Amino acid sequence: MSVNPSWFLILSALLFSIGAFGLLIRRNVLVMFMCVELMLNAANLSFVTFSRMLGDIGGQATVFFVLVVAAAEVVVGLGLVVAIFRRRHHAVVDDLSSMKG
Amino acid sequence: MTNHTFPYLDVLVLLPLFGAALVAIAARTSDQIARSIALAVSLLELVVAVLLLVHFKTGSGAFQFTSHHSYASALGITWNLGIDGISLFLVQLTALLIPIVLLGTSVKAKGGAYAAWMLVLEAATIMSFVALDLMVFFVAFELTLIPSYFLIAGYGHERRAFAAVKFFIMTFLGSAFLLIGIIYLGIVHQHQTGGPLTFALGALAHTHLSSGTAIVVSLAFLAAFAVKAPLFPLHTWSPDAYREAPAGASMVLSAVLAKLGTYGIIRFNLTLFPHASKTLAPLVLTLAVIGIIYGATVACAQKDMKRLVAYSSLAQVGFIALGTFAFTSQGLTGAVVMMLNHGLITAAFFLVIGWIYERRGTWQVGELKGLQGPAPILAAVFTIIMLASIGLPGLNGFVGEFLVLLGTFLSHRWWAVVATTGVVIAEMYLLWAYQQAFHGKAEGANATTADLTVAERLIVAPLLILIVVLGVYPNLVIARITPSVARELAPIVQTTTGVYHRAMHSIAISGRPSGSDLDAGVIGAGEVQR
Amino acid sequence: MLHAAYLIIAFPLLGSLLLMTFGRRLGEPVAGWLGTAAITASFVVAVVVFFGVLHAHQTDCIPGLLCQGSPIAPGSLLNDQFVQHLFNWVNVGGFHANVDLLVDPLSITMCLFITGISAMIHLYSIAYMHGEEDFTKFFIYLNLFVTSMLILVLGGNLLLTFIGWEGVGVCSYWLVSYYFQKDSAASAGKKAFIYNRVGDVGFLLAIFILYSQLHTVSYVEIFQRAGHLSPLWATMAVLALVLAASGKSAQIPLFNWLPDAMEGPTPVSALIHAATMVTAGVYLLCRLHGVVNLSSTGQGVICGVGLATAFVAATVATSQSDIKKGLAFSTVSQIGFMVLAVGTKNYEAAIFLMVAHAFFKALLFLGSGSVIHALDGEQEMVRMGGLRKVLPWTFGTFMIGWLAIAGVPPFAGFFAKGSVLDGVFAKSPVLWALALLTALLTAYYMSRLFYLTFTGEERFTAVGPNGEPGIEHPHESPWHMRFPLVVLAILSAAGGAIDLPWVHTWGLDTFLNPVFLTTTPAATNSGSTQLFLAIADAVVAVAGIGLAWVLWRGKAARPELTPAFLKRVWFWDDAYDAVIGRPATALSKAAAIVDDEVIDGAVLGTATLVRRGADQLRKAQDGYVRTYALSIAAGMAAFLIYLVTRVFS
Amino acid sequence: MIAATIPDLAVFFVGAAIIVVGALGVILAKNPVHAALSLVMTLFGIAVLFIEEQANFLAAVQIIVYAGAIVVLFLFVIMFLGVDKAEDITTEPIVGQRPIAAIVVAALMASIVALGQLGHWMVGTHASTTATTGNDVADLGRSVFTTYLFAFEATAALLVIAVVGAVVLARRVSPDELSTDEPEVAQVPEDLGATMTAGEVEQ
Repeated sequence: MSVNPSWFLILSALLFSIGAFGLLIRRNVLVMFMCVELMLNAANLSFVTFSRMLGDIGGQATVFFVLVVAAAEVVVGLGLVVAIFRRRHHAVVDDLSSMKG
Repeated sequence: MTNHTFPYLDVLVLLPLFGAALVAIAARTSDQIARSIALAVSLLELVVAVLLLVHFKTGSGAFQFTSHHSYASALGITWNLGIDGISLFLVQLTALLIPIVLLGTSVKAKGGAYAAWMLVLEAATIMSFVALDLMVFFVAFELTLIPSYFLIAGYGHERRAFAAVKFFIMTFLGSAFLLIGIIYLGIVHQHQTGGPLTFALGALAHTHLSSGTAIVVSLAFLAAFAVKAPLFPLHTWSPDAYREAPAGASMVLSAVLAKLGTYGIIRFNLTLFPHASKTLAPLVLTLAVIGIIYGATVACAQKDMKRLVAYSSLAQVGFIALGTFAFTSQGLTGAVVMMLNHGLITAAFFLVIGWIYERRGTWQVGELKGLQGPAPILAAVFTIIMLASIGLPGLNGFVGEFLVLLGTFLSHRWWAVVATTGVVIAEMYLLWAYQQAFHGKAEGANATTADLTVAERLIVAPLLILIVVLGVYPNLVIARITPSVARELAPIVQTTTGVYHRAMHSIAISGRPSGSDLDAGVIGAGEVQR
Repeated sequence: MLHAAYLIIAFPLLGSLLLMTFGRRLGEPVAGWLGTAAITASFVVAVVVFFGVLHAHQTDCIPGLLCQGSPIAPGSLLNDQFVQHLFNWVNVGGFHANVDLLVDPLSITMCLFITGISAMIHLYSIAYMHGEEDFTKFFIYLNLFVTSMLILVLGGNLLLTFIGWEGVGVCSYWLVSYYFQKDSAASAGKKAFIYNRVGDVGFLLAIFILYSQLHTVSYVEIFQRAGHLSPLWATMAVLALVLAASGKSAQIPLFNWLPDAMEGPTPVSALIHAATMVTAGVYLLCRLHGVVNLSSTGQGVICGVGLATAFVAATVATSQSDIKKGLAFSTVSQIGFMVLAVGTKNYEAAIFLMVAHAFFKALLFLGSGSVIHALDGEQEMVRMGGLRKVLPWTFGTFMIGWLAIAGVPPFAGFFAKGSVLDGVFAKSPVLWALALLTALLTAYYMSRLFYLTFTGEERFTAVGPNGEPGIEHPHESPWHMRFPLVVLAILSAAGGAIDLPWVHTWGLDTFLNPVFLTTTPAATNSGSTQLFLAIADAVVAVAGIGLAWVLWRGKAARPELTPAFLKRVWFWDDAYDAVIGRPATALSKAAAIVDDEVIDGAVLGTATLVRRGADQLRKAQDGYVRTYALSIAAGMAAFLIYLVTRVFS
Repeated sequence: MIAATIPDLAVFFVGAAIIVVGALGVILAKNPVHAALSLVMTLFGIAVLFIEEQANFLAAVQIIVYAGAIVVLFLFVIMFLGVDKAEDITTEPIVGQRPIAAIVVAALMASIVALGQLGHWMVGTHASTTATTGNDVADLGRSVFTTYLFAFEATAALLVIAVVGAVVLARRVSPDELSTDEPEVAQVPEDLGATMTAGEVEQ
């Protein structure tokens, strides 16, 4: 009846890695946010899988909260992007290095 | 155990804190009002402290006026206060000094905040002296740093920022070891008893540590206290801090705050690690003797009065450490007496030096000359303080110094002999400085130096009176100290054989027995049996 | 009568307190009279107590006082000793030091001459200090000094004596640097204090040694338990005491502060630096005779110190040109004799010489003060001479003092010095010969001083060698100055009567015997030996006077007889400066540099290291968010790889 | 465990393919708009897999919230700001970023898979109160409003804060604020550090 959970987990790991790699190589802030979303979704996938494996709804509840947090994160993140863009007229992270030590 | 209805210790700790809040609020409208409020609060505090002294039971070595409330029981921290002969006079000294500081010293701007910080410092200091829970002590011990930092950095002289940071970092570094030590001890104790986590002094005193571990942990404690005291060679923050701090802060810093170090050694190192303290005694005694000779020698080369007093403090603290680690009742009593006396003397020193600075704008001994001519009262006051510091019998400095040396001679003869020579060097730099500044013919600005005003004479008078009274009739203090000292020494001397037989002899004569006082003295320790 | 003992101390203390409080309002001369009255009252009480001691029977138990047979201290007191307990002082563990006064023949003898001479000198000072700015302060110090001195001698334990010991030291410091605007006075005061302080180390060590061995610091108990001292500890204790005594009593190796102390006003020199304070060391040794008796090594050292000091100081005194310095070295030399007497266990003689010396040396100093006063502060003998006619009273009294110190019979010095020399002869004829040589020198230098001052030409009228203007009409001093001179002259002349060698039923010797409990060494000499010794003393005295007459009659200066070696005190100060002073200064400067560079350098170096490290680490914070993200990822990867290795190992 | 049926496997692999392709699209698309659209694809694939795992409610929420709200928000911002220019992803200004990233990510991936597949994980008994009953909506609702009530309340607060934050961040900036383009350098008292290092000693 069910697909082997390990496959889901491997898929989740793959998705997480792709997201992480994207985050590391892309310079457009918006795309980087999307990569973060990918990683969050990879985690969600794992949670749901574990929830099914253990027969515990807690995993799904966690995904629910992750969704909320992701929404909040995107709202604030995009707000930041807008604010930065207003001042600099671009959204390339490598130019934002004024916090250099 | 004494249970008074009036919670003296809680009031002593909390009153200045509330006062500080009040002062801080008042400071928004007027510095003048703020300082008046601060003065009123500090005087009220002094009254409470004196009442405490009156109600203190002489002849009992146990902790009195204990106050016990649970605070963060899950973390093992309890609001556990108590006072005994060892801390009694340090509390009194603190309560006495703050009004004198507020009256006798002034700052150019932001006087309200200055007064508020002073009150915070007072609260933190008193809290440290009466805390019987190691965590509460640690919090208070650290809390003293904040007002001290702001007092030095905000109101000090040219290199205040440097001095404040140096002071903060050095003492903070020491405290880090202390925190680790306290937590380790608490956890080990919990493991051994299987009971709840506790940081109560009385309970932790029964922790069994292997001798190696005990030495390491007691060194961690010692690190914090040695920096604070300051003991050679961890002293270098003190000349800078004392010099750059405003007069009032120098007074409190040297007279009371530094005593936290020596007090901590007596209260915690000796109680918690009697064996390890004994093992470490030769090391500490040697450092103390080096400190005495070295401090005095370096002081001889100082041209700046405040730095001179700082180095002289180093020597004096050496005496205190010497008496502490002599493990004789005379030595330890002497050390406790000396903490009080040195507090009075250095506070008076910095007060008077501050006044000289107000008049002449310098502390450089070389720039002052012949002040005794235009300002004879100032000279007389300085002379009395100087003689007390030298250890002239009949003034307070002598009693402590003598008892320390005598006590040390009984158990560690050669250290005492070397330390005794420090007495001579101590005299040289003070007399030299006095001759430079006060003798000779006053010329120029020196000739017009104003003498002490009536107000100033009244401000310094309490210190001078105590200097004389405690010199002539030290029993006032000693009678209240000795029982606690006997209690503190009992576990050390009991485990001692051989060369310490003389110390035992003196304990036996004193008739103050046994470690059971400690159990009785600390609430919450009762159920833990040795 | 004995109950009044505390009043001996109380009066001068009260006097000084009153003067401190009201002195400025009283002003001159009332403040001086108040001070004098306080001391006189003290003297009267001392006399009363003296008669009390004299008449108290050894079995008497006076209520309120500890005495022999009293239940509190059974059998601990010797005959004629009484202890007045005032209040508890320092009680810690087994250590008890209370404020107890020990009244016995020794302490009351001291009290008598201290208060008596002090009263005279106070009176003298009223005139001498006339017109000084700090007139009141002078009397405050002087009264405080007498208080301390009396605490020193009446103290019933070592610690209380130490209070007095230090008290006199600090009063001496204040009084020597009384003219604080003069740098030399300020330095001299400091020097005196520091030398004394070195001696105090000895005192403290003596206290420690005696307490650690005998568990007491009370004299009465020390006498009682002295037998428990091992010879080694007894010697250590005596050596420590010798150090203490050499500081306070200006003996080798700590003697050279005393000449400098002459910077103080002359009454101070007379009181503190001749009659009373400087004899405190001798008193201390006598007080602890029970300990001194136990160590023959210690006695040897005491003899050596005393004789060496007496001789060195006497040679130096022959070459001084300052009248007060000459007298100062003479004092050092005479105290050397006293110490020598202690070393021969001849304590009564030491006390006898101390009393007699107090009389004639106070007289000599006051006389010199009168001279200086008349010459507007001139102290150089080069500018004196011929004062015989100008200052007849001073001349007459000074002459008695001179003859007394020179040892001419029947003046006090002859008997006092004679009893010391008797004891020395009994111990060792060689020492005696050296002591006799010193006595010859004494007679010689005192005569030189006398001739230079009072005989010959009136050199003071001429312009001085450094261009000082001549002094036209020196005048004799007022009566308050002359009266003490006369009284002291009488005492110097007749003082020998208190202890005549052929009287054995009464006198100082008999009076003090209950304290010292020793047979006088002099008594061991046969009658004919004694006669021989007495004749030798007298011959030496006359010879010295004659020698000086031959060499110095009518002369103002003879450089060949006053070599630099002697003028500069055998280069003693220079040696100290080279061996101790300069290295110590260098050491302290070096220590200050070590503190700044090495110890503080280590602290700041640590700070620098941290900062340098932080500077390197700072580069990791390049500001690129992707670098940070990569670091996070790498950290996570590392953590996971660690987990993998854990799981698969 | 019952062996998977062919439809299950088909759904999984199709979903997996959609996810991976979408994800690759996100990171490889030069144009942000394309990336966003690829993200929708991935999210859709995940929703499919959620259904496969009987998380029906979450699948619905996934489509509504993620694809419906979040991605739209992304697209809105892209359009609003006009940053839909193609980014040059062939160059990399930070030296070594890409190779290191590749290695690190590969290591991450490998270790996750290794841990997941090869480790013998101990699975303890789970809390029975949140056991699944088969009706995932009811189960989820019950647990969110009972066991996770505080967390749920906290998310409410979080969202409010996020909204306020977004409003503050995105409000119109005044010209003088804009002029201070370069942030001020924090005024660290210079002598604090400098004097501590200098090691000089005042005499």
